[in-house]
Formats: sequence, C-alpha cells, structure tokens
Amino acid sequence: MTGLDQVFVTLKHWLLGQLANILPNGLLPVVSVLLSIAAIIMVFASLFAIMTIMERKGLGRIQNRYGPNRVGPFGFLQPAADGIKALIKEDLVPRAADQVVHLLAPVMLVVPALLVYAVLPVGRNMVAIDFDAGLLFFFAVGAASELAVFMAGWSSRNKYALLGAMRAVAQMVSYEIPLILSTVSVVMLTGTLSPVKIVEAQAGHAGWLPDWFVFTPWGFAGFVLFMIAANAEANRSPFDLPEGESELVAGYFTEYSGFKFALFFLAEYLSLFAVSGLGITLFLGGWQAPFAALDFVPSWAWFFVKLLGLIVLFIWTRGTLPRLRVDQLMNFAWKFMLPLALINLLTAAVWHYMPPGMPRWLVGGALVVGPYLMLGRGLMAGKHISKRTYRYAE
Amino acid sequence: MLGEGIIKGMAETARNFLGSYVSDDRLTTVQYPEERTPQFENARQFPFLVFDGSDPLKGLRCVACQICEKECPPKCIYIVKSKDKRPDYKGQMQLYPVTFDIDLSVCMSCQICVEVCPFESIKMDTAYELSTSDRFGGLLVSKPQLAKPNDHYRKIHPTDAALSDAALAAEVAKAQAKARADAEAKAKVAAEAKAKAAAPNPVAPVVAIA
Amino acid sequence: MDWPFLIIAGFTIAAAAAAMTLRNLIHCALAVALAFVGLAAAYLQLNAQFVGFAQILVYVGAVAILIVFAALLTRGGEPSQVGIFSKTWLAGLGVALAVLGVLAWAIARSLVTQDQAPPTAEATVKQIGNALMTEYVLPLEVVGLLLTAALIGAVIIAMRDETPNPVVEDGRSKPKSSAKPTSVGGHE
Amino acid sequence: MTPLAAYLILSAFLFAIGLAGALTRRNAIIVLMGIELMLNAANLNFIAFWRFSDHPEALTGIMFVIFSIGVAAAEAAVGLALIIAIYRHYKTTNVDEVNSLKG
Repeated sequence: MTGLDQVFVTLKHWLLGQLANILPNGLLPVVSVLLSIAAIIMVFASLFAIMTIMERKGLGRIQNRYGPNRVGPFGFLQPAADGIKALIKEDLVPRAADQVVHLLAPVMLVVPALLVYAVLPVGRNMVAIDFDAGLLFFFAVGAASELAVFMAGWSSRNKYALLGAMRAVAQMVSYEIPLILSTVSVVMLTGTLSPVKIVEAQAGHAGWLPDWFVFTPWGFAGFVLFMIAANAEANRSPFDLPEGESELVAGYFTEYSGFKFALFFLAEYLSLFAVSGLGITLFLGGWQAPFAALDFVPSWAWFFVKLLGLIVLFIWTRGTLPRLRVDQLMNFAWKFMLPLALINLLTAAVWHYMPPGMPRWLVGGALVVGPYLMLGRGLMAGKHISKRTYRYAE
Repeated sequence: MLGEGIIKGMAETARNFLGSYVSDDRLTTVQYPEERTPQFENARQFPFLVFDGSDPLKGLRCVACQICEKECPPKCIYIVKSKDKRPDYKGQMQLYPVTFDIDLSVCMSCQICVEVCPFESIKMDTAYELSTSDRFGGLLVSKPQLAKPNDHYRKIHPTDAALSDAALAAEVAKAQAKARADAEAKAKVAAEAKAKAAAPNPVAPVVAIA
Repeated sequence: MDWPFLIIAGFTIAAAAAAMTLRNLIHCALAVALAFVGLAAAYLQLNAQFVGFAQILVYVGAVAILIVFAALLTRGGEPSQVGIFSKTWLAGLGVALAVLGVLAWAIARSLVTQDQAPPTAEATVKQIGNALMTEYVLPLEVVGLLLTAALIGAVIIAMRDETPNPVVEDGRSKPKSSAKPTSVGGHE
Repeated sequence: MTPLAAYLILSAFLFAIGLAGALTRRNAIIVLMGIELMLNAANLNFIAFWRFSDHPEALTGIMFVIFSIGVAAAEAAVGLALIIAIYRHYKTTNVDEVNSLKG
C-alpha cells in the first residue's frame, strides 16, 4: 500500500540518488526543484489536454451533438491536433499594439497559473514547497494574473480587448473577496495557512462520514461559495462575460493568434485546476480517502479522482447556465456572496465553540439556510420569473 | 427559491447528456463528409454563368451589360467587354464578356446579381465545397470555371429553370414575331414604295414608321 | 553579497527607475508593479514570508490594478503631448540626489552595518497571528477602521456629482458650491 | 550572506528614485507611484532591521510593515480617488496646471 502510495516520492528520491553520483552536491537542490516542476507541468498540461476533449465531448452530448470524433479513436487525439495547429499557425500582432506588453501578457498569465501548484498537496508527501503561509502564497500569486489580463487587453489596442480586460479585472477583483472569505473559515478552524496541515486536519472518520469540512454546515456553504467564486475567477460560463463571444469576440485575447492564443487557454484551464485543487484541499479532504476501507487506493489517485469530479461539475454548469449580465454579476458578488461568506465565518465560529451533537447541527444549519433564504429572497425580489412567451414566434 | 431553477436546468442537461447515448434520434447532427443532409431547391451558394448549346464560350447568355458588376454589394464581379459582337440566342448581335471573374473570397451569396440580370444568364449554384489550397489564384473564379450548361441549371433548380426557359422562349417567340412583323412591314414598305413610285402618297411614311 | 541579492536589487532598481522615467503611464504602472515584485522577493530573502506574500497580494493584486484603472479613467493611456517632466525637474533631481547622498553617507558611517552575522530569524504565521491578536490588537482595529473609512471616502470622492456642472469659458467645468452634495461634508 | 548595509543601500536607492519621480514628473498618478515607492523603501528598511536585530522574535519590524502595507493601500485608494476627482474638475492630471486653491 505504502509502495504504491509513495511511488512518485520514491521515484524522485531514487532519481536524485542516481544523480548524486554524477552531479556536484550544490546542484542537487536545484535538480530536485526542477524535477518537481517538470512533474507538475507534465501532469497538469496533460490534464489540460484531457479536459479540453472531455469538455468538448461533454458539451456536445449536453447539446445533443457528437462532439469531436474524427482524430484518433473516438476523437481522443483532438487535443494533439489542436496543439499542432496552434503551434504552426501564423502569429499575428496588430500594428498598433504595444509589442512588448503584448508579448509579455500571455507569459505573465501562464507563470502565476503554474506557480500556484507549488503549494498544492496532490498526495501524501507530494507537495513542491510546504510554505508556512501557503494559502497566502496561492492567493497572492493568483492575484498577479489580473495584471496580466489587463496587460493583454490594453496592449492589443482593440476596443473589445480593452472592454474584456476591464470586465475581467472588475470581476476577478469582486469575486476574490468571497473566494478568500470562504477559505478564511477553514483557516480559522484549522489555525494554519499551510495546505498540508489543512489536509491533515481533515483526516479521520467521525461516524459514517469522513472528517471533511464539506460535511459540516459552514463547510458546505463555504464550499459552494468557493466553487461559485472559483468559477467566476476562472472566467468560465456562466461568468464568462470577459470573453463573451457574442459580445466581445474573445474578450481580452481577441488580438492573439497561434500559440499565444493557446497559452491563454492553457492559463485559463491551469488556474481552473489549481483553484479546484485548492477547493479539494480546503473542503474535500485533499488526498484523503473517504472511507478507511478505501485507504489502499493511493493518495494521489484520490486527489485526481476528486479533481476530475470537480472538472465534470464545471463542464456540467457550463453546459447548463446562460451568461449573466454585468449588473447581475456584480449584484450577485456584493449583495449575495459577500454577506453569505461573512455570515459563514460566524457559523464556523459557532460550530467550533458548540459541543458536538444535534444542537450544533441545528444551529449551524439554521445559520446557513436562514441567511440563504433571506438574501435569496432579496435577490429574487421584483423579478417575475415564469415561463417565457414568444409574442412574435409561430 | 433561489437556486431552484439551476437545479432544474442541471437535471435537464443531465437528461440530454445521458439521452444522447441512449437514443440516436436525439442527435441532430450528421456525419458530414459521409452523410449529407438533402439540399433545398432554393439553396444558393455561388453564382455561375449559364450557356446554351454545347460550347461554353460561344453559348454564353451573358452580354457583358455590367449590371451585375455595378449592383454587386461587395463588388466581387469583374467584367471586360468584348470589342466585337456576335449573335446571341435570339440571333441579335451582342457584345460578350472577354473576362468574367468573381472573387470567391468576397462573394456573400446574396443573389442580387441574379435578380438584376435581364438576360437570365447568371444563376446561383448549389455546390458548397468551394475551398482551394491556393488562397490567391484559386479563389478568383474565371469565365471557363463559371460557365455551366443550362441542363445543370435545370437539374439544380427545376422550378426556376422552367420559369427561366419559359421566359426566354417567350422572348425568342416575341423576337421572332417582331422579326416577322418587321419583315412584313419591310415587305409592305417595299410594296408601298413600289406603289409610291407608281402613285405618290403623302401618308405612306407615317405608316411605315408606325 | 551573494548573487541572488544582486539580481533582486538590480531588477528592483531598474524597474523603479523605469517606472519613474517611461513616457507611457501604463508602462510606468506595469514597471512599478515589477518593482513591487522585486521588493517582495527581497522580503522573502530576508525570511519574511508572510510580508512578502502580503506585499504581492496588496501591491500587485490591488494597488497596481487601482493605478491602471485610475490611469485609464484619466485618459492616461494616451501618450502625453507636453513633456513628461515638470519645469522644475532639475531642482527635484538635485534634492533626490542630495537625499541619496545623505542616506548613503549615513549608512556607510553607521556602526550597525558592521553587524555581519545575522541570527536565523523566523516569523511564522502563527507568531504573527498571535501578536496581531494580543499585543497589536489596537493597531489592527485602527487599521481596520482606517481601511473602512478610506473605502467609503474614496467612493464618495470619486463619485460623480449628480448635478451637471456648468461649463465656463475656458472649457473647465465649475462646480456650484451650493450644488455640492452634502454627503461630502466633514471638510466644512 | 548579504550584509545589512546592502539592503539599506537598496532601500536608499529606491527612496531616492521615488523621491526624484515624485518631484520631477508632471502626472499626478506617477507622483503617487513615487510616493508608494518611497513607502516601500521604508518597509524594506524595517524588514532588514528586523532580520538583523538581536531579538527577531519581537516581530516589531514585521508588524510595522504589515500595518504600513494596510495604510499604504488606504492611501493609494484615497489618492487615486482624489486624482480622478481632480481630473473630472480640471480635465488634466498635470500637477503643474493644478495650482489654484479655488476651484
């Protein structure tokens, strides 16, 4: 069990041991870091490829289409074809564009998207750097991508790009607050900012449920808020206003082509995986198995199973929900998500200080459901949602 | 309640997702290169030039009047008139196009050239696989490629072709009738001229003009 | 001095210098963001993890965004027609150089700088949190109050006046003192 | 190991650059950026002195910098709001032209 669980860790140690004979001693830490980086890039870049084909096929089926089915068996080599196409395409840069900033923007977007993986524990003992302030690192580096988005939009000298960038920045700034606030409750209860320690705090099984935070009232509310905010941070439908095809062509990366365009997609998906991974770490027990009986499955496998589950959820919501309007987006962030996230902090505190038992569940549940109903009523007020009628059709 | 609609929608898409694997009737798309949906009769893609008879270059109905060139909204037609004339289907002497080019990359399939053509000579084709590997020369379609026989037109647009043929036949008939009338009038004038030569009549020129 | 510090220092100073000399306002804002990143790297080198990450979160994630938004709202994205340096630039540069000279002289002369063997200092998040909640709880509350006041104040200052301002001859709009919203109050 | 003086010199340079920018540039936003740079130079001094002090467990330098970052964020927000208000009023952000006390 431990053999399979730690197979990658052992592999790395073995590799380092082999290299120690060849390389000078001073270079070993560098090589160790490089090995971790290579592993992260390879795994998540291939996950990007898998997700694109899954998303296209899944969306197709949701819309009663086949989806890509030509390249390779059942179309599963489509990402490779897309990648080759992006690589050999002509790279066009608008003449009026700010050449340097235009070139730097996609790089600046991909680098933070990859950097945040440094603190994600993808398995037992499998984290590149165990920062004491890992969560802060995650959000700090993630915040840097906003500037890259702005750079892309501004340097293109295109009205759609600039509008898309402004929308993206406004949206990311707004949704970062509920995103961070919903994680603060976890930080409060675990007393640490280190993702590794947060995962360790969720080990064990109380009754028939694992000790994951999602199985508490505040944890569940926090998880839902976190996932909605993550969806908005990743600019995915229904929060895809910054790149709404029907309004802004492609938003801030309208003027990008070829491989730079592919880099934007890569960065978008990488940050989606990263933020999903963080959601898993914070609320879904990280790499922990749900039941003690399932402990024989390696920890990294659990992490990726959960990650795939969340990816499916993202694809499903993308296939279901229509795009929001800008005012709806901002109202939702500031009038619904933010108060709920703040109340959720209170819920977490109450949960922490009440003794275990039924009353704790009742109070916690009431503190989650009550505000949800009240705020939801406020959000729905004045809107008469009924079956849509088409006056001029038929 | 807030969120109720989202759950309903998720259920609906899940039903679609699973249903598409169960029943093939749900899938509305076709596997294109192998399988094609039938085209409607009024489908239109790109214009072609109609010719009568067997020789595409001699039988072209086009008389290079350049109306289509002027009316084309994206200005994708380019015509060069001939210096000489040749008889058209009615036997009338007409110019003909030396060059007739249409830029495939510019044409927007609006069919205005067809609507304005007084000679039933430009029509819309239904072929839609028009891509080429040469993006400069290959997209400029010239006269030999554009010329297609009337039978082709009858095949792709039977109703329109019948109307067009009828109109042309009517015009030919009219032209023949006119020619006959002209011949008769000429004969009459000649006869009258003969008569006039015998006995001068001041009314005769008026009749001849009428 | 080791090479990571030299790289960080050179990068930070170059970015800061670029931020102060470039023509395009947006380029300046991006350069100043780079300078903030360089400073964060310097903090990390000094074992101050928490502060380094907070620096990136606040300065790159918020202040730089605020600056570029302000630049766009004031049409700063377009290149300026007049010179970028003020008329008294020579005096300003002189003052700055004088300050640099004094600081460098003071650093070179001071005894503190002889200290070559730093202890292994560490500030864990737990220590910082404990300190913030015990010893420094009053400053924390005050900063919280300050941030709230600044948030509200910034919104009120930047908010557009409801009444349209009459335009005077020189093309500048002139607000009527009576038409000013009373909510601005406090400075009267 | 880098001596303390190196950090202090770096900080002095940053301070001087920020000061030069604040004193010589015309654009109010760049003046504000210069001020931010000067604040950051001071923060670097705090961190450096904390790191090289005999009692790093006191955390005074770190605390000062944390509060300084918070105050600087507030300052930037209010300062940029002021610049936007001035721009609305004068249609310029050139500090040389904004020289009258009366609107």
